[in-house]
Amino acid sequence: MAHGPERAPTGLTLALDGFDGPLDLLLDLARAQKIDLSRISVLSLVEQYLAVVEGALRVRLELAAEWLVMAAWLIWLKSRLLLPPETAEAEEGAQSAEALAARLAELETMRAAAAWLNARPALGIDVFPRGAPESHLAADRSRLRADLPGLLRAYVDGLRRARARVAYQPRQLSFWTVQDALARLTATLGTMPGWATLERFLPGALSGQERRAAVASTLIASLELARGGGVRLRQDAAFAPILLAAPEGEPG
Amino acid sequence: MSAPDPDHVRLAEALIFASADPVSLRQIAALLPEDADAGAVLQAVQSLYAGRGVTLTEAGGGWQFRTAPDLAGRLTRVISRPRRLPRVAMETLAIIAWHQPVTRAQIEEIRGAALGQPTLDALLEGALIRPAGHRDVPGRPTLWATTPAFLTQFGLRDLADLPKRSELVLETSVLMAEPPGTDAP
Amino acid sequence: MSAPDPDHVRLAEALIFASADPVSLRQIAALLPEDADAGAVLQAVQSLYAGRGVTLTEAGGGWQFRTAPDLAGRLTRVISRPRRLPRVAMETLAIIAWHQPVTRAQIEEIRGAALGQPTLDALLEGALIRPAGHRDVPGRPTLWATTPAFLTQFGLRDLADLPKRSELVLETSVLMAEPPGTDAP
Repeated sequence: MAHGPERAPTGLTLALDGFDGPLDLLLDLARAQKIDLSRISVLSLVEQYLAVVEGALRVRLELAAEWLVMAAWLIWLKSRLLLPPETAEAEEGAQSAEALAARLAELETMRAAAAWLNARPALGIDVFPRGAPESHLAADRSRLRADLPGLLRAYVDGLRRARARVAYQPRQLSFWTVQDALARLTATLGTMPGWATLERFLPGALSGQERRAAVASTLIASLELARGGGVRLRQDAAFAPILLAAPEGEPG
Repeated sequence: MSAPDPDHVRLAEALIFASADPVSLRQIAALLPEDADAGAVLQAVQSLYAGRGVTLTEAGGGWQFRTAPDLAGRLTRVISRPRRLPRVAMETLAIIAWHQPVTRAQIEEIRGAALGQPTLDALLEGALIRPAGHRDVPGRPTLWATTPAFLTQFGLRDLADLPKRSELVLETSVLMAEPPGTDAP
Repeated sequence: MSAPDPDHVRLAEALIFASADPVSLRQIAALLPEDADAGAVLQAVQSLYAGRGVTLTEAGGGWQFRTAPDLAGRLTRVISRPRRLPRVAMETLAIIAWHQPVTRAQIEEIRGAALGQPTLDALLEGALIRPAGHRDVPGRPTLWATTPAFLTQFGLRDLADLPKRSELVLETSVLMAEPPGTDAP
């Protein structure tokens, strides 16, 4: 129990900061009275406390609320203790004084308990354990944690993952290119007697997108061919069928 | 009763010596043949180390070798030691030890002062206290109790090793007479 | 030469015991009065522990207590910490189990990924697979098959105990529904 010199309630300039709250000061005052806390005079304790707080207030005006709350309660207690005995208020005061003494006794006991603990040789402070303990635990990692369900799952998971790993490839579309159309045009133009519609030069069995692509490439091929005089082109009206014929003078 | 097998004594000695934590009698018995008397073996080890620089101590539910307490002052010059707990922490720990399980409000009531979080933190950090459920009152405040490390720290076999309150008050006057700051005898 | 002071012997004993590192003769000398013979003190400590379960050993430029070597074996408690096969190894093992005998190239084709040597090594080390001849194609690659240890590990009487692959495909949905990591025995 460290009792610094500032804790001795000797002068009015006493620093209350040295105490851990009003109860701490009260215990200190009580100790000064008697070793046996059950025989202290609560009334004189109250007077001492009030004197100390008053003195502290004279030094500095502000004081933590807890000190003043305790002071107010002690003044109330004192007024009860000064009443002639056998009145109800005096009885109340006696009970409160008893309760205060009991609280002080409990705090004193716990102080003693702390001192008792402190006096024990504390591990790592007064006594030391083995500085370099040895571990005699050995881990055997030779065994395998694996079972049949795990093996099955690994197989199924592995296959599934392998299947998922095959990269996505879009279906190859075979569009009728301009080259294809050119070849077909030159090959079939001679066999066509007179004018024939563009559609007749398309390859067979086409549908949708493929057919539209073939129409476009055949038209481009025919324009290309017409530029060199290899074919004659005709359209009688807007959106009317496009007609193709072999150049004049060639066998038709 | 015959003296225990010297080989068993060596084994028990090595087991306790090697371990970082207290070793229970059951652990010792598990190491010895079934017909061996672990208690007698332990006693033999203890008497081997009586008066030595290292002694066998019962603490925290087991047995542990520790340096002899009387060497503390001279050993601590060469072995760094952690700081002692401050007075507030020691008082709080004492209240928890003797009143457990106890709420923070109850601790504050007994000490007549507010309990700062750093104090609780210091005790928690040292693994000396632990939460032990909640008190069934409004707000359900945490109840605090001591840990096995508390027993080991202060060389207690169990909580029953703590002196009764009445014994404490008798001892008080003796302890109070001690000058401050004399940790070592 | 007179016997060293028993008190010095106790102090040296405690110092060596409590130190985390080996204690040098100089450290012991620093702890003792100037006229004390640290060497003799150390020798006295050593003879105290001669034949005991714990012995004073010179190590790393100093002195340290160590468990007597003859006791280590009996003190050691072995805990089985079975290891898990990495996922790749487990999948490879499964493919070898169902497709055996199978070449590395075939395993790679089935898994759709390259097979590292460490994976094969891990399976060989666990004696789970064995080489089973060569495939009669250019390069004569090694064929892999499972071992009897494989059967033991997975609790199979023989390879016929493995579920058929066709059953597996049916079971797939069941297996998929199982939460991962529940391969408790």
